[in-house]
Order: sequence, then C-alpha cells, then structure tokens
Amino acid sequence: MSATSTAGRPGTPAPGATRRPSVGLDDPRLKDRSTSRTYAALALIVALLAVLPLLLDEQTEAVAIRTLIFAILAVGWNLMSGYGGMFSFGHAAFFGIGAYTDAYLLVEHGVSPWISMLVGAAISAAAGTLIAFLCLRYRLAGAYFALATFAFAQVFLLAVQNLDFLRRTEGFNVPLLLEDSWSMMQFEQGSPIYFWIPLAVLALGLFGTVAFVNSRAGQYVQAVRDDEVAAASLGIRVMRYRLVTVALSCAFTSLAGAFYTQYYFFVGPEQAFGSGVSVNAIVPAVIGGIGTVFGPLVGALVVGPLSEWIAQILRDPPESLAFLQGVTGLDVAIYAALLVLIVLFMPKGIYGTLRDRFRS
Amino acid sequence: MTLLHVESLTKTFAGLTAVRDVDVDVTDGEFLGIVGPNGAGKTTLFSLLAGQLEPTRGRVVFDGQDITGWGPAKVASVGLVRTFQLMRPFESMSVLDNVAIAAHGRHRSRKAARRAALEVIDRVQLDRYVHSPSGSLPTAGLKRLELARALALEPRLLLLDEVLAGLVPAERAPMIELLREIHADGMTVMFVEHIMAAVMALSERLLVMAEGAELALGDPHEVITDPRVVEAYLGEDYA
Amino acid sequence: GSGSSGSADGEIMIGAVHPLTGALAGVGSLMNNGAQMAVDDINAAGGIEALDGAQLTLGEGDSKGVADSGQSEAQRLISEGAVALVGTYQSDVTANVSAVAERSGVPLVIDVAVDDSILEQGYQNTFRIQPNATSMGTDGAKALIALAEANDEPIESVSYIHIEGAFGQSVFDAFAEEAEANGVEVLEEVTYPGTNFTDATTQVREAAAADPDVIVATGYYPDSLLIAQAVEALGPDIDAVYGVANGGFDDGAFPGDAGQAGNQVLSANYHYAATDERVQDIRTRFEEEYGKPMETASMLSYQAVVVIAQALEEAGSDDPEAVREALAGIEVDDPLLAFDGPITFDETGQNENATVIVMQIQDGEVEQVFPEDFTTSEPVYPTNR
Amino acid sequence: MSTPTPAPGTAPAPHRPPGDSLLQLRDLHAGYRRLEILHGLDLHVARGEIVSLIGANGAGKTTTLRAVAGLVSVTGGEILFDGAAVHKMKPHQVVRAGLVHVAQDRALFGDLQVIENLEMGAYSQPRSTVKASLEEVFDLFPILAARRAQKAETMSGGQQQMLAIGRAMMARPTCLTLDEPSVGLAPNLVAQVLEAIGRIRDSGVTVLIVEQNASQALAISDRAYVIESGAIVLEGTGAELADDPRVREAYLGV
Amino acid sequence: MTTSPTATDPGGPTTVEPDRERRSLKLPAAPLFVLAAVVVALALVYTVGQRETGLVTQSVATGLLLGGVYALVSVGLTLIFGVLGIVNFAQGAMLTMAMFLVYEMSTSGGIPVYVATLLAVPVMFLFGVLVQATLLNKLTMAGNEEGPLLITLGLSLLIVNVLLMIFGGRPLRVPGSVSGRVEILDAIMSYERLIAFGGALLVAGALTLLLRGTSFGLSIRAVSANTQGASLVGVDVSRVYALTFGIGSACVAVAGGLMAPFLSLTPSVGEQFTILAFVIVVLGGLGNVAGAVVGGLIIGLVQTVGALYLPGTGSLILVFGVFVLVLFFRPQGIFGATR
Ligand SMILES: Nc1ncnc2c1ncn2[C@@H]1O[C@H](COP(=O)(O)OP(=O)(O)OP(=O)(O)O)[C@@H](O)[C@H]1O
Ligand SMILES: Nc1ncnc2c1ncn2[C@@H]1O[C@H](COP(=O)(O)OP(=O)(O)OP(=O)(O)O)[C@@H](O)[C@H]1O
Ligand SMILES: [Mg+2]
Ligand SMILES: [Mg+2]
Repeated sequence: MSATSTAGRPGTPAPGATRRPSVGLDDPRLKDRSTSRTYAALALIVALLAVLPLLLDEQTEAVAIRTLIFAILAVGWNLMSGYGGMFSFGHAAFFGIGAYTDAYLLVEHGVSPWISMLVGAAISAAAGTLIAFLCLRYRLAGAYFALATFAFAQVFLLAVQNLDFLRRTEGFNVPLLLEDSWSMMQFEQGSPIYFWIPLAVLALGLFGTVAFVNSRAGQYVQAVRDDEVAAASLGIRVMRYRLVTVALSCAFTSLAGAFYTQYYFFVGPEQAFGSGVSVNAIVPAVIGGIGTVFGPLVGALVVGPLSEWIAQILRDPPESLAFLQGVTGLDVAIYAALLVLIVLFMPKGIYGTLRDRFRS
Repeated sequence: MTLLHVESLTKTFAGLTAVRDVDVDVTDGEFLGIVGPNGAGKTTLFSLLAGQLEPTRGRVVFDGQDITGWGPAKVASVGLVRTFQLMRPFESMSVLDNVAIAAHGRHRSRKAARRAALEVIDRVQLDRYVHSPSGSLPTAGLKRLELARALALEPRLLLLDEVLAGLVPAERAPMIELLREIHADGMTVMFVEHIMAAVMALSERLLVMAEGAELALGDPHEVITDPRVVEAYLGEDYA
Repeated sequence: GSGSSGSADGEIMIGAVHPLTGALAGVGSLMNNGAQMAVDDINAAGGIEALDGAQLTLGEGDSKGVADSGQSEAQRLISEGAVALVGTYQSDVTANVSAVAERSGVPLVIDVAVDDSILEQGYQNTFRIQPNATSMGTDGAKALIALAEANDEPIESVSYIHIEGAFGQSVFDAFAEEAEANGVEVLEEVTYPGTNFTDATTQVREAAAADPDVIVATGYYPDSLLIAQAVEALGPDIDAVYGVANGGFDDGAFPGDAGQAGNQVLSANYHYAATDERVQDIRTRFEEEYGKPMETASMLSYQAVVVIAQALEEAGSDDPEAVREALAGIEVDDPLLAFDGPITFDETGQNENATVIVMQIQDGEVEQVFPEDFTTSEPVYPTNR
Repeated sequence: MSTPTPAPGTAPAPHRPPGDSLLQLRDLHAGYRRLEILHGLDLHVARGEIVSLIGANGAGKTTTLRAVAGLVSVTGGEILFDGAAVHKMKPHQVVRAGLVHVAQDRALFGDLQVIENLEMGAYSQPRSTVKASLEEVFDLFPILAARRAQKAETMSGGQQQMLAIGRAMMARPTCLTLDEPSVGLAPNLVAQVLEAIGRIRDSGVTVLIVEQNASQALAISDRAYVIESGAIVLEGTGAELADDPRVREAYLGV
Repeated sequence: MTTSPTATDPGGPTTVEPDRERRSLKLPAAPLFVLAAVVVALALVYTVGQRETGLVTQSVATGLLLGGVYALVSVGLTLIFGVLGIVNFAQGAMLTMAMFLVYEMSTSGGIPVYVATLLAVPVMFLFGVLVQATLLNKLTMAGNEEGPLLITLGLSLLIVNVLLMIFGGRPLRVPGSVSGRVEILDAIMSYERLIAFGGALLVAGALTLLLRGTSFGLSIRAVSANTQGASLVGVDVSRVYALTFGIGSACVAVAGGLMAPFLSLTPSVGEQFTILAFVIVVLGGLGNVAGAVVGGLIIGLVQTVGALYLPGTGSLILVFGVFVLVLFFRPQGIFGATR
C-alpha cells in the first residue's frame, strides 16, 4: 500500500541531497517555450493583418479600422481588468482623454497628433492612476470598483459637457488639410495608412502585453489579482504594481482615442466619454476571453465586423428572408442575441474556451 | 541575539480583545512553538507581526528595527514572512509561477527567480507538481506550496500557521522532518500548531496563549504539565 | 458591397444617413421614409430628364445615432456609388458625415441638424436646408415680438427654459440678443439636462417665479411635453407658452399626447408649408404609405432629395463634383417648407431663405398662425389658458 | 464483518450490504469537470452506525462526501439512501431526504448570528420543530446557547465547528456526513467534538465521518473504510483497522 | 454575496484571514446621520439658499416624488444585485418592456392603466424567472462575474430593439386615467406621481414583509450569506435565484405601470434609470429594500434641489459626487451594517 506516495518517507532520501538540491542553469523545467511561441504567433498575425488594406475596398476597410479601434480598447482594458483583476467600467474616460487631448491641442494649438498622443497617454495614465488609487485606497473591489470607475467616467463626460474650453457639447472638428501629411496624421480617404497606424498601435499593445505579463511587475499584479493578501505577505507592494498596470492600461487606451479623433475628424463628448465606449472596451475582451493575450484580439475580430455583417445581410436579404428587410432594430437585436449566446456557451470567451478545450 | 522583540502587543476588534499585552522575544535561530485554544489569538498575533493587521497598542521590533505599523509587503521585504492557516495559492498560476513570484523578491530576472523557485520546489518535494495549476493541488500540496513560497523569499524569521493541519498523520512525518532541516539550516521559526506531537518534536520553547494573552512560556515539557495549560488547552485526556 | 457606380445600370444613388436604430429611431425612420418617398415621386415623374430619365435609388444608412457609425455608413454609401448624401438629424453625426463628404468630394445636403458650427468648417460640400440654431433664435424672437405687437399685447419680458448643450444654448443666446435689442427683458434662463429629465415642475416654477409675460422653451419632444404639462399644472399668470426650435410643440402627436396642457401652445419653428397643396398631397400619400403622419423633419428629407434631383438636372451629370457645383448655385423655387423664398445656399452652404413660422395648437390641431402668408388659422394671443 | 478484507491494493471482495443498510454507494464515479476523482467506489452505512472513511490527502474523501451531498456531479454508479437515488438529486433534495452534510470549510453564514445560523439549519423542517431542535443542539453544545447572538464569523475555529454540526442537526437528519470535524481544533476540543458525535449517534442518527485524527475516529467508529486513489482498499470494524499494521503505519503515523 | 465590497467569492469560506482594517467611517447610526444631513441641507437651502421659498418647496416635493419613482426601479435591482451579485444592466430595458406591456394593454385592450399594471406584474415575473433560469443561472452558479454583466447588457439591447421593431421609435403616450393635482404647502403634485410614490412605498413594504416574514425571505438571506451553506441546509439555490430575478422583474413591472402615465414611451426611455438605480442601490446598501427607498428619495432630492444651483447636468455631477463619496466612506451603504 502506498498511501503516502505524495511524500517521501522520512529517512529514505539522503538528507544531504535534499537539503541543497541544485537546479542547473539548463534545467529543462526552466525553458519557457510558450512565450516565444506567442511572440511568433503575434508576429504572424500582425503581418497577415498588414496586407489587409491592400485587399479591402474602402468601406470594408472602414469596418476593419473600427475593428482595430475595438481591439486596441480591449487590449488596454484587458491589461487592467483581465490581468490586473480591476474591472473597469469606465475606460471611456481614458479613451476620451486621448481623443480630447488630440482634438484640443490640434484645433486650438496646431500640435501634431503624434505629440498629442503622448501627451494624452500621460494625462490618461495620471488620471487613471489617481482614480484607481482612490478606489483601491478605499478598498473597492468587484462590482463596486466597476461602478466607481463608471461614475468617474460619467463625471468626465458631464464635466466636458460643462467646460467652455472643451466646447461643451459642441465637440471639435479636425481641420481638413489639402494634402497628405504625416506630421498631422492626415491622409487621403481610404488610405491604407489609416489602417496601418492603429495596427501598429495594436501590435505594440499585444507584444507589450506579452512582455508585461512575463515581467516581474506583470507576474506580481497577477498574483495580486489572485490573492491580494497572500501577495502582500510575499513582499509585493500591492498598490504600486496595481497602479503601474492601471497606468499602462489607461495610457494605451488613450492612444485609441487620439487615433479616433484623427480618423473620424470629429469628436464630441458622447463619442469620447459616453458609456458606450466603455462597453466597446469590455465586450470584445469578454467575448474573446479576458486575461489572455489573444482574447481581446479574437473578440474584436468577431464583434467588430459582426454588426456590420448582420446589417449587410439584412440590407440585401436572401429571397426567403425578404420580409425582414427594412425592419428597424432587427440587426441590433440579432447582434445582441448573438452576444448573449456566445457568452452563454463560451463563458470563458471564444479564445479562452477553445484554448481550454485543446489543452485537455 | 534577539531577532524579534514584541512588547505589550494588543489588538482589539470592536470590543473583542483578540491579542492582549503579549510580550515575547525570539532569539536568532530559535524554534518557538505556539499553542492555545481556538480563538486564543495565535493567527491574529501572526497577522500583527507580519503587518496584515495594525496593532491597537504595543511595539514590534525586528532585527533592531521598529516595524510596528508597517504594511505586509514592507515587513516581508525585511525578512519576516508568514504562511496562512487557510491556504492562499495564486490559483490561476502554476506551482512554479507561485513560487517564482516569491523568489522575485530576491531575484530580479525572471530566469533567476524561476531557477531559485525550482530549488525550493525540489526541496519541499513539490517537484512532481511543478507545472500543475496550483488550484488543483490536494491539501498536503497546498501546505507545501505555502511553505515553499515563504522559503523562496529567503526569510530570517518564518511564521508557520498550522502547516500540518489537514495532513494525515503519515504525511506529517516528512513535513516535520523538512521543518527540522530548515531549522537546522539556521532559520528562526515561530510555529503555531494544534498537533502536539509535532509541536513537542520541534519546539525549543513553547508559548501558550489563551484569550489573547500569554498563559505560559518556557520549556515545552515543563509548560505542558502546567495545570492551567492542561485545563485550558490539552484536556484531561492528553497523556 | 460591390462598390459599383450607381449610374452604370441607369440608376443614380442618393445616400441617406439617419438614426434607424437607437433612441432616435422613430424620427430617423420617418425621415428615411420621407427621402424614399421623394425618390419614388421623382422616378414616377420620369426620373432625371437631363440624364435620359435615369431613375433614382435611395441607399439607406443607419447611423444608430452614433457618429462613427454615421461616418462608416456614409463611407459605405459613397463607395457604393452615392452621388450625394442626405442626413442626418443629429449635429454630432452630421459633423462626422460632413467631413466624409468633404474628403470624398460628394455633396451632403443636410435635412435636419441645427448646430451653427457644422457649416463653420469651411467645407465646400455641405449644404443645409433648415435654418441654423442662431437664426432660429433670432427669428423666433422677432416673430414673438411681432405677433404680440399685432395682437395689441406688447411683450415686455420672458423667461426661457432650454435644454443644455450647444443646440439649446445657441438658440437661447440668439433669442436673448434679439429680444434685448428690442427692449424685451429675459428675466430667467433655466436649463435642464438632456438625460434623466422626467419632471419639469421645478424648472417651470423657477421660470414663472420671475413673473414673465411669456415662457419660452427650447428642447426635444419628451421634455417639451413635460414642460407643457408642468405649465398647465402650475397655471402661472402668463400670456403664452412659446417654443423656439422646439421639437415637441408643433409635432403632430403633441396635441394628442399633451391634451389640455398643449392647448394654444405657440411654437416658432421651421415647418412644412401646410397651406401648400403639394405639401398636403405629399403628406396624405405619406400617411397612406407609411401609416404615420409626415412630420416636418420627414418633409425636409423629402425636400433634400428634391434639391439634389434638381441639382442633377441642372448639372446634367451624375458626377458628384458637378452636382456639388450645381448645388452651390441652385435656386429651388416653391420650397415645401414655409420659408422666406426659394432655397439658395450662401457660401457656407446655408439656405439663405430658411426661417421659422409660428404655429399654435388649436382644438387638437397644429395650425400655422403667423406670419400671415402661411396662416391656416388666426392666432390666439394672449392665450386664454 | 468480522475479519478484515483482503490485503490493501487488491480489490476488496464484493460484499453484500446488510439488510438495514441506510446509505449505499455502488461503483461510484465522480469528479470535477473532466477530472475523475472517484473510480468505482463501494461503501455502505447501516442504520445507527458510525462509519469512518480514512485515507491519504487527496485520496478522494471529501469528494466522496460531496458526491453524497449532491455537490459533485456523479458520472457513474449510484448512491442510494433509504432506497432513494441520491445521485440524481440536487443538494437541497438530499437534505430533504434526511441526509445532511457538514462541509470541510463549514460553509456557515458568517454575517449572521449563531441563532440565525441554527434557525436557518431548520429550513427544510416545519417551523414547529425549531424549538425542540434548538434545545437538543444547545444540550449538545452549551457554548452555542451562551453565544447565540454572536456573529458566526467572529467565533473561534472550534466554536464554528460546533456551530456547523449544530446547524446540521437542526435539519433533523437521519444520516449525518462530517468532513474533518476536528481539523485545526485544540486537543481538548477534538475529544469534545468526537464525543459529541458519539452522542449524536446515540440519539439515533447514522454518521459517516472523514477524519484525520484516524486513531480517535476509529475509536468511536463501528466500522471504517480506507480509501486510496478514489477507491476503497480496506474495510473492517474500527478496532480491527486500528490494529491493522498497514493502517497504523500509513494513517495513524505510529 | 456578503455585504462586503471586498468579498469577491460568494461561496467562499466564512472564516476569512484577517484583512487590513477597513477604513470606512464608523457611523453608529448612519441612517439617522443621513437624515440629519438631509434636514440640515434643506434648512440651509431654505434659509441662506437665496431661492424663493415656494420654489424650494416645489423642488423638494418634486424631488421626493421623483425619488419615489427612482426607488420603485431600484428595489427590484437591489434584490438582484444583493442576492445574485448580478449587475443587471437590463433593468432599464425591462422597465421599458413593462411600460410597453401596459401601453399595449391599455390602448389595444382598453384596460385602465392601473389594472394593466397589475396584469403586467405576473408577466414580468415570469419573464424574469425565465431569464434567470435560461440565461443566467449557469453562470451565476459558477460564480462567473463578467458573464452575467455582458448577458444583461446584451439582453437590454435585445429588448430595446425588439420593442423598436414592434412599436417604432416615436414617443407614445399611455392615455391618462387619473388627471388632476393637489397643492400641499405651496407645492403642486400631480395625482399620477403621487400614486407612483404611494406605489413605491407599497411595493417596498410588501417586499420587506416578504423578505422578513416568509421562509422565502429566509432562503434569500441564506443564499446571500453563503451559497453553499444555503444548499447544505436544504435551500434550492437555483430556485431562489430564479424567484429573486422574477421578483426583481415584477417590481419593475409595477414601476413601469405607475410611471407610464407621465412619461413619453420610447424603446429607450427606461435606460436612463439604470445607472441612477445602481447609484441608489449602492447608496442604500446591497439587497436592502428600505435602503433603496431612502436612497431613491435622496437622489431625487439631490437632483432637483441641486438643480436650483447647478442647472442642467450640473445636478447629475452632484449625484455622482454623492455616489463616489458613499462608495469611499460607506461602501456597505447607508443601511448596510457597520462592519
Ligand atoms: N477580523 C476580525 N474581526 C473580528 N474578530 C476577529 C477578527 N479576526 C479574529 N477575530 C477574533 O479574534 C479572536 C482570535 O482569533 P485567531 O484567529 O487569532 O485565533 P487562533 O488562536 O488563531 O485560533 P485557531 O486555533 O482556531 O486558528 C477570535 O475570537 C476571533 O473570532
Ligand atoms: N474543485 C476541484 N477541481 C479540481 N480538482 C479538485 C477539486 N477539488 C479537489 N480536487 C482534486 O481531487 C482530488 C481529491 O480531493 P479530495 O478533496 O476529495 O481529497 P481528500 O481525500 O478529501 O483530501 P484532503 O485530505 O486533502 O482533504 C485531489 O487530487 C484534489 O486536488
Ligand atoms: Mg489560527
Ligand atoms: Mg478533504
């Protein structure tokens, strides 16, 4: 009978050997193959996506660009909420800061969007850190944290609507230039550059996510997510690493906002700070699988084109479904129903669920 | 040399005094056993020392430094590390990552941390679970994981809270052996446990707590014959 | 989307972008219907003569009430071959779509969207048929003063309740300026939020507390209804309730919904020309076709398509650039709306003759009461509430 | 059963349960998600017995009790209680059938008072029984009466354990299953709790218990089973197993 | 789910390792304190607020009536949030659904509004039970937090757009049944709103009775205190979940019916209430019916009286400000137990 198989019997192994077991530098258990595989997969995906605009027509490219914006939002959100375990329902605040910083600096001071992007990211990081600090200091977690971040985003929205120098509800129009300008990030309508810029940002986010997750800070914040008390008892400065994660997440999210303004040429309070933006950050991440590298990307690739695709089908329905044509609300209803079904049957998200299935 | 000096340490929760005027000194290299009835304040004492709780009153001096009121992370970083009675693994992570996170406190690079973690894992004989998700470990494995994480921080003072509870007797033996080795290597240990066989086998001194306060402190064999200790804790049946 | 040009198969596409889903879906689909009906009418009348009777088609776009959807829908319609766009009801969506129009060189004819700033961007491809916020405020003030004058009850002071935001604010500012210039005092400016507004009693009471001759209100349908109800509940001693650019007071559903509270409420707004036989005919057919009364917004969409059709005729080409040229110099006589004259666009693209008229709810009907050219009924002023 | 069954490691001889068998597990397969923990487990408890289940950490003791309580999905075999198919029931139905479980983590209503926890324990019973049951519980654990208004989560470990057992008693079970009732208890309390369990049995309740304190558990048990890797490898009376050298070495730590 | 905002695991062990101490304000009698604060604030507005007395009285009255409406929407939500831990974003859409149900019954069926409201209650109850049983139960039982949130978001989109498909987007009115108003202390209040206010109190009272006095109430308490513990004492947890969601929806039916007479119905009319309802639920304390009523009244007051000084959206900033302060200093809500 070997009931004690999990542990060696006292005296069996030579004490000297167990006391100082030495792990060689080349111990096979130290190899981390999955990370390099993730990098390779990401590189391949980004390379494949990069040729897309050369194949797509203008309208599809517009959808693809919106999908990229979703993906950036979701990747940013995932950093804080997926890996950091701080469920944000207010990422609109940081998207909005990015969008408005760009718009304000460009329209009022003619600053290049590239610089505004950095400025916006810095402001976002600062604002996000402050908000998160307050929420965490007062020990808000779970739904309470979510509601608090939501409230802050609402306050931002309301504040912008009441601030003259941000033009209240009027919003900002980006002045049109006569020709392409890299420094002003303005190109001919339908130019593939409009796709490549957010793709580059997204790639930065994805590679950055992997690097972060594997870094000391990333490991720490995941430990804190799993068990804050245990993490602190291991010497981890809980607040510090949470705030670092929040700062990264918010800064990155704001890049999406800045690009939004540049691409859509107009931004108003609702587009920037509306709660719909926060939802747009959450939905792809949850649909794809939170706390995973690929989840937000997969989610965005599904959610981004989905509503467009449904609308397309309903615009030109097959003969048998002709009666559905022109029924207002149907496309969104179908979209909503699909969302519900995906969450219902893939509670860990599309990527998360599939990955689990392949693993076992 | 005194590694830990505790002075009239007190903790009150809304009317209930969980720890009451505890004074204790722990010498470098000592193995101090702590027992006491349920609710005596043993875990609370650990939480006060390790910074999970702020004391209502009193002073904690560690290695000559007043650490009263420090947060848990800061306390851990100077070498005072605890384990938890109710195990707290980072459930989404593998055993290796769990321990590597602790090892990061001493090793900045990921590779070095993982390597140090593996050494600890080998030492506590968790090696067959290296890549298993920590959430699926059986109780004995979780207890070892708690210990491994604490060891990976290379602490000076180790606070062990019922690391043997929930282990069947046969599995206690190797664990006791391991603790003996760790102590023999020079680690200072404070050891809370209800399993008297283990307490007696390991402790050099024994602190008995009751209702938050010190009931007895001294040589284990003397202390357990103290009638007050028998009455409050061991029970008449204890032979 | 195939991206094929509309004219290849002898059809010319006009793109319409409106909120077909979301909170504004109601009015959005009516506007879409209005545009569709105009297309049908023009086709039935032989299409675009100058282009061998080419038929029009309407490409429908759903802005969902959000700017980025509006933009990508506009982009889609343009890439599907739309030669001109109509839309979009909301000012922020319109701002987005007008940028697309400008960059694509495809003209956008705004049916409804009130913000002045939309045409302040210096865009060449954006035209607006309805009056902008400022001119509605100014004209609203003029009309009120004239109306009161004409009824021997000169007005001395008003209190003004308006929705927060660019629209409400700019209408108010213009009104106040014009009013003060004519010696009418604005005693109180009360604003309310566009969301979470479910009771107007306090606001009305605040407005009434200053004891004005008239309470003026600018806002959308549900809030205007609340305001009218609150006025009726509080029964302040005033000469009239007067809407300026008010989305509720002259809506066909308002008299029914408001009941007694709506009685004799006045409203200065752009409006379909109720006295015009063509308009009556269109409205009758619209109601037959779509089962709902044709509101002014819908008539503006109809009008916008008519304007584009005339531009196509004059350009003799379905090249968007040519259409734009034609629009810039167009003169559309006999507009379907109660305007001061033919539709012509100034250099910013604003219809120069767009203006407001005054309507009043009388016996459960929206009657045009001022100025005289458009009256369907005599105004009651001061109202005997 | 008068002699120990064959050597551990080999399959136990199929035995016929006695006629008064109350709880019966037959060829039970159960586990978590895709991970099967119990691989064909057979066990029975006769009316009025205390039966204990001992085994190494991770052997599947908790899983067995959770399966009986309806908290773990059963993928094969059956659990019969008084002739009813428990393995098809949801946890609350199991309770109503008279089979009540005290979980390893106690699962108390931490925010509620002691008395409220107890009253909640009688949820499945008619209100009229509450008073009588309370008295019985207070009889068993006087400390609970003294602390009736204290919040459950502020009770000490031992008191919480008593509360958990007391709460289970409030449901007037015919059979009680206890998962490590003595873990983390002070030595004097271990004795007290086990003694209380003996008294519970004496009041006519059948008991199935999982214990780490195998020697003490065996001492109060009528019969016992040894579980290893999700299957029974040994069974006998409490005294027989306590004397069995293999059991002594592996589980009693002697 | 316990009332602690830091407790993330609803079924977790009841003995937790001591956390660092909470920093929440220890107010022995928070409800009294809040009442006092409200009274003082109002007194200040009256005395040094520089606003006409009648106007202030009116805004207080309007605020209270509005608060009643908010309370009506929130009591259902507080149950769902408190017991199931679900942030139900479909609450507003379900409110709209109830309003349209009442609208349809009273326009097509000629049933008086308030009778139709009574009829809508069982319908919405069943709807709620169905939603929980088919869409949410699996996830709530598994302790999944994001899933239900997204499902209710999707559900709300679905409801709104199906209503849009059926009724179109034009504002609709339910034919009023009780017109008229009363004047109390210089404040005008319409019967319809007074009835809604009374309805809110009635619903809250009925719910309180249900939760306090019945074994169902007991089972709800058990489930929210410890899910696993509840099932171990014989509570059918998934049934409690379904019934809770059903009751939460039934409350919304009452709310919808009582509010329909004075609101313009559009498919999105209910959504503006969702967020405020969450504010109110947190303010009052999770799962606390009386708290939801008081929270509703306070938010109603803050919004209307605040609007005297910060017109427009300014008063909403005030509302969110109050919310954040409550979250920080008293996360368990006004009526939540001091920990
Ligand atoms: N956060 C808290 N709030 C209120 N009371 C507490 C808290 N933590 C502990 N207590 C109380 O303090 C006392 C001491 O508890 P502690 O956990 O330190 O006991 P212990 O000696 O470790 O007991 P055991 O041997 O059962 O683990 C107990 O009565 C307990 O209920
Ligand atoms: N929720 C779970 N998910 C996956 N595996 C689990 C889960 N709970 C337990 N296990 C695994 O099932 C096996 C048996 O666990 P069980 O809790 O039944 O053991 P036990 O005999 O009660 O041991 P212990 O003495 O540790 O309580 C262990 O290997 C454990 O890791
Ligand atoms: Mg303890
Ligand atoms: Mg177990």
